[in-house]
Amino acid sequence: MLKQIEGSQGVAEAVALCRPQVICAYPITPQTHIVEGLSVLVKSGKLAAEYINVESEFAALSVAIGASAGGARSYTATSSQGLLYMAEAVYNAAGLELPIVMTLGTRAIGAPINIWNDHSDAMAVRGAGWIMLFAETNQEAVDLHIQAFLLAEQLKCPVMVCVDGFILTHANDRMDIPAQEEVDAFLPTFAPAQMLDPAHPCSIGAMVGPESFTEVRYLAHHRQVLALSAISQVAETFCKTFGRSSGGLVHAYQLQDAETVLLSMGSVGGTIREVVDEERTAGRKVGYLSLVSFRPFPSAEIERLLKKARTVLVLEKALEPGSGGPLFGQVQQVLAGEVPRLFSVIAGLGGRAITRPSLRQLFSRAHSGDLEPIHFLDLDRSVLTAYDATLQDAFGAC
Amino acid sequence: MYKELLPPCNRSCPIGENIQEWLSLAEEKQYREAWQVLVQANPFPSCTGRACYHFCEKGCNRAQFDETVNIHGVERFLGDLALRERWPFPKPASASGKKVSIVGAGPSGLSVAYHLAQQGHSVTVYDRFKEAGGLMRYGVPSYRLPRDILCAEIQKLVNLGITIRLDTEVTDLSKLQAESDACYLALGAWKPRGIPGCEGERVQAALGFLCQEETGSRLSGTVAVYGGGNTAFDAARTALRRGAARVVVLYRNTQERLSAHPEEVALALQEGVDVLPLRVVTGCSGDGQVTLELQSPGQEGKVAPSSTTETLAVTLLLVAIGQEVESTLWERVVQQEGGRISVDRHFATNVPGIFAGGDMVPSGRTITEAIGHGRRAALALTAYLEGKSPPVLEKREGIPFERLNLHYYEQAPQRQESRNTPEGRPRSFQEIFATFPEETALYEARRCLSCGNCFRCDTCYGVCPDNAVCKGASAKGAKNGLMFDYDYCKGCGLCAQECPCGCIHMIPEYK
Amino acid sequence: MQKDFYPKGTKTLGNRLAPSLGTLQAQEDRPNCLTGGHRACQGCGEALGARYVIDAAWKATQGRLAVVTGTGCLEVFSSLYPESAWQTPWMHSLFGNTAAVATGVAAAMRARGTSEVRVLAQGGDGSTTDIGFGCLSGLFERGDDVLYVCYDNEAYMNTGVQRSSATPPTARTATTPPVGSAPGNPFGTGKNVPKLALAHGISYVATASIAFVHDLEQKVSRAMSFHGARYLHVHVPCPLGWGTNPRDTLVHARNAVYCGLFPLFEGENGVVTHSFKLEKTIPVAEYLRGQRRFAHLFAKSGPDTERLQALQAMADAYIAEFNLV
Amino acid sequence: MFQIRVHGRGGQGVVTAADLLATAAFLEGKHAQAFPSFGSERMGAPVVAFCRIASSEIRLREPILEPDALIIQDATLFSSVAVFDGLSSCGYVLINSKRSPKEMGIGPSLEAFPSDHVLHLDAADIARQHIGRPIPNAVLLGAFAAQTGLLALESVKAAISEKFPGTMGEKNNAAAAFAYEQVRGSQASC
Repeated sequence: MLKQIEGSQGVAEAVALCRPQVICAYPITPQTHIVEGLSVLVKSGKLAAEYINVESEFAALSVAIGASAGGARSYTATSSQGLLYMAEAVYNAAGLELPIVMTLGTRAIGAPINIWNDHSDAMAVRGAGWIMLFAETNQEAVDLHIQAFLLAEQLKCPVMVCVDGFILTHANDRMDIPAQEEVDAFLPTFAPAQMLDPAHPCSIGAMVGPESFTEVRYLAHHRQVLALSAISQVAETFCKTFGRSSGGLVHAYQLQDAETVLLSMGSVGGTIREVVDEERTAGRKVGYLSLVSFRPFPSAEIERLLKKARTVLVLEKALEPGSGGPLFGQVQQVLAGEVPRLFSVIAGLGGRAITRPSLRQLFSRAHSGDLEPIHFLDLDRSVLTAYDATLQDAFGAC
Repeated sequence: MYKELLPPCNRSCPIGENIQEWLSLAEEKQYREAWQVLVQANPFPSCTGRACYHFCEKGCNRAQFDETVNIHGVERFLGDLALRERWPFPKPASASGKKVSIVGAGPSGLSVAYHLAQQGHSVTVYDRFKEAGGLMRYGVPSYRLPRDILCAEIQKLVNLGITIRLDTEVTDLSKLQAESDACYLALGAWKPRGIPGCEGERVQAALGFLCQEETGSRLSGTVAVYGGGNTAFDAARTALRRGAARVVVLYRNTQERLSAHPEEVALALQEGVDVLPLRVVTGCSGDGQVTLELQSPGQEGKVAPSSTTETLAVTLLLVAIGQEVESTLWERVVQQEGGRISVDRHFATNVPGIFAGGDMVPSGRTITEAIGHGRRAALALTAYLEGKSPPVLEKREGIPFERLNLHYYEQAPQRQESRNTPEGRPRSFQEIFATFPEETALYEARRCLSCGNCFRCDTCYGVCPDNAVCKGASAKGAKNGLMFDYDYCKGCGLCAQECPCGCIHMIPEYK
Repeated sequence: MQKDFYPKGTKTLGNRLAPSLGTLQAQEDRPNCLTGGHRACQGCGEALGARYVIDAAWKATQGRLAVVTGTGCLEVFSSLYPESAWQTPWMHSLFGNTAAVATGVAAAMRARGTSEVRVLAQGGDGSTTDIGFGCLSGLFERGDDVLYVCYDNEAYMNTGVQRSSATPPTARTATTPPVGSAPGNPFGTGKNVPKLALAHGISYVATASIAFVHDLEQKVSRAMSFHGARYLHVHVPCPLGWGTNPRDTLVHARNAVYCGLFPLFEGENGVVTHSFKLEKTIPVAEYLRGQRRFAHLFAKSGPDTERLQALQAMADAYIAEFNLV
Repeated sequence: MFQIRVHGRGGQGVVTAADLLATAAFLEGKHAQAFPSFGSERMGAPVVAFCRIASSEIRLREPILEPDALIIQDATLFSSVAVFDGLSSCGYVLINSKRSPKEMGIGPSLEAFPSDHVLHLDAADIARQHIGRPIPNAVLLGAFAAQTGLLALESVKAAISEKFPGTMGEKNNAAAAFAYEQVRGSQASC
């Protein structure tokens, strides 16, 4: 059913359609509207679930961990500092192979405190062992949540659906919300692979020593490798069931003959597509590759799609000071030696708008090869000098 | 590992009764089984339960916790129950064909007879008195040991097949020896010591006085008893019962140093017996004027005569300053001063095949010790009859109070036998104390700390952090139903530390 | 005679004369939820405490029990892959989230319609009074149907004996060495989690000791008779961390109670309802002596009377507060 | 694609206004996107919200830099906020104010606009009459529909009813309708 609603509300409705049995809630902007939406559904009796208001994000995911181990389909949502506060539990949930689904309303991490969107939070837990899927639109956010429960339960692996904070979560958009019967047909009842059942006692979360830890980690990686095909398959099934394409490993746009390709993740894709269209109209062979699946990382898919490109720009909303863009690093690993020119673009940090003019300029500079190895989109040098006058020279040098 | 240690009660018992074991059966209400364990050592539980001076209780560790277990009360309960229920002694072993003659049907002689009979030997007991029992009959007044009880316990021996020839004075030891494979002499010590210068109608040996029992003539006036031992007090209390207006015990030392059992002294005082300490009898005139030399207490319990004397008018002076063995016929058997027969630790005299015990040999001269002699002598006799060397009894390690973990025991004051007779001056020879009702016997049996012997409290099983103590089905073959699984034991020692009764021992795995 | 009076059977764990009066731990068919073969140290108080508590809870729930354990000795020694000493459904997640995980398990049981399966969470004092206290308070406040059990050995033992907020004043730990002008753990206001639990107004709070198994088992079964959040704080000496002889674990546990420093009490809905009367009291010094962590209080040069008096005052205050004698 | 920027202060319903426009467009079968200028808005702080309306899928996610219409809920913003930034010279301006832009001294920048593209009305007062509280949203939306012709009044009213079911919605709808008619009347007269 088509609806014009807030992205968060769409996610809440999608999650509710998946019939989660335990929902853990702790407020943090910009994720808050999702759990608020779910609380209304539970309190009004429209959704039969245990709704637990907890005292911290650490507890939120921990409650989900317990609930999942207790055999219940479990869901929570968080953002930013909250994700870091629960970081220990994030790793734990994956290690325990618990099929929890969590929405991440992506947001910057302080200090300085900043409540706006970027991907710093997601990047901070990229090694935790979760499947991490990025939604480009609110429709995709809705659809990815439905796919996430299926994937998590199939793979015994938690799934984080990353939805850009504010840009998607707070945007009032047109979304097609599936019917309950459709979702029920797509997503079977949760049949836990392991659970705390007195009839069949098992120990979950044992200590593992050096003699087996490598093997356990190997299996965790193996699960992610399996996820690469599972994600595609689930997206295909989804497309057949719901009649629209959503999810999968990547979205390719105008890549057939693209010489210059912009690679990115999340909601910025829409604006990029607009600019790609403009560039194409102007006769320049540009394309766009959007990663849906960040974990597992679709290396083979990226290589297949981009190996013919001459220039690849990796635009990402995160920065590891002292290193650069984490996404760029990974793309570089895949494409080094195949694509002559690879540029790292850091953009949209802390809610900085990524606009068409900026992207146009970016393409133009890329065409002329006029980009620093790590390019900060729309860097305002006046802010830097206001902070410290000596900085200008330092940057000028690089 | 679990180890059974020798509890102090057992250690102190002259008979060597396995008191802890029969108490533990009694507390389970397995009275017959308890009695069976009891009579493995002592065929006279009803008698000793009354007349023994409870050496066991002197040893009882519980005294240091609250009060001793009233062991004798439980023993008496079991003995009386056995009489009431007519439980027979265990069936003796098959006849050995050996014949043993015993001279003296007192506690020692009857005890040896019992134990020998249990071994299948044919036993004949000779006694010069008209009735069997020896000192149990002629030394212990019936208010302490009713005669029907004594008779009943002796009757059980007769039922076992022991022949008792009463009123038969053995005069020819060689003849007796010729008729038997072995002999046991247990004639006791009946020859009273006298006081020089104290003779006459009004002077009588206390033991002889006691022999008359209640059948003796009525007394009047003041009766004095000279001596501080149990016999003296028995005599004094008997005199009261026989009508004496006043009974005075004269003792050469201080009252604190009376050698009689304190309970006996206390009862005597309660009944109205007066004790005049620090007095030595130096003479007694024909009209009953007893001359007393006053003593002054000195160092280390010694007393020194003073020059002061006093006189006491009495109708009767009973002398209870000890007895000696009559040394009439035992030329070949080495005797010591006072007529006592020398024996080795197996009660063998210098003459092969002749053994002796009881008051005849150097000992503490109590019924209990005499019964104990009989038990041990029977072992030696059996060995002798079988041509073996006497058995060496294995001594178990003792268990001191400090090894007990008192945390696990509850304070529970001792209960005593209730009185049959009113307090104060006694009017009859009726037994003073009543046998425990079952409830009290059970209570006292349950007060036993079970020193050094597992009482299956399962504390070890419960406190083992490693589940290394197995119980029940997984501890098959263990006497106490508990077993250590050394594969799981880490040797922390918690079980040994916590064991209430100290029966768990830690042994190093490697030395 | 009182019926059922067994001078040597009422305090022992078992009573062969009246088996029903003995503890569950004396029964041959006790569940052994924490079974043997685990890797605890010699004389481990926590291993005992855990078996006592879980077995009793297992009995109270007739085996319909799920257990959540925080990181710590108990978890490490009982569950080294591929073995597990747990015979109940058991899980371990993290150090500080045990209460929250238990909330989740309880929620799952409700959601699945199997709420007769009760949840027990357990952790050490570090896990409970320090790092996991936020989650614990959350559990209390929400009133989820969980019995949370803290095994208090008064320091972080798993990591090598560091101070926790349950470490008593003056105690030597690896992070409170017995040197300087205030040797050992400094005196503070303390953090009495049982009282904090009581302040949350939850249905049932109790303290217990492994030295008093009847009392402990009775408290566990009482706890299981309530629903909602409940808290049980069990004192479990640690031979390694306390510097005590492994065989004396229960001796020290008893002495802690008898000296008053570890009062045993029960409370319901925010109010203390019952305290374990002490049949005897002992001076605090008697409890502390024999533990190497307090050895500096009993130096050869003379006892540290000032600190001993302060500790005695703590004990006296507990005795008065909980009306222990 | 038609882009609307709504300016106001926290608590005035700026975001709701954008949402209602999107909903109204959706109800007409159009594609729409509304979003706030994300921030931790507190009561009284300047707030911006955006709405795009198009006949096909809207992919753009940047803030509206070149609005086709401005709805200004608070006339005190002009000194602190560059309200008119990016507004095309044939754009629409709707101001909640008793006074005209000229009277407020912001006239010069608007003089080149078609006259019926710049409109001011005392929305707070109309709201007070119809709703009882000076919430200008419904009034402005009704006026906007009339001013731009982008949305039918019925769509605006349906969107309001969806958001505020019951009497509150009815009152708001009455206010919207009143404003709509007032603006249509004034347009007809000029």
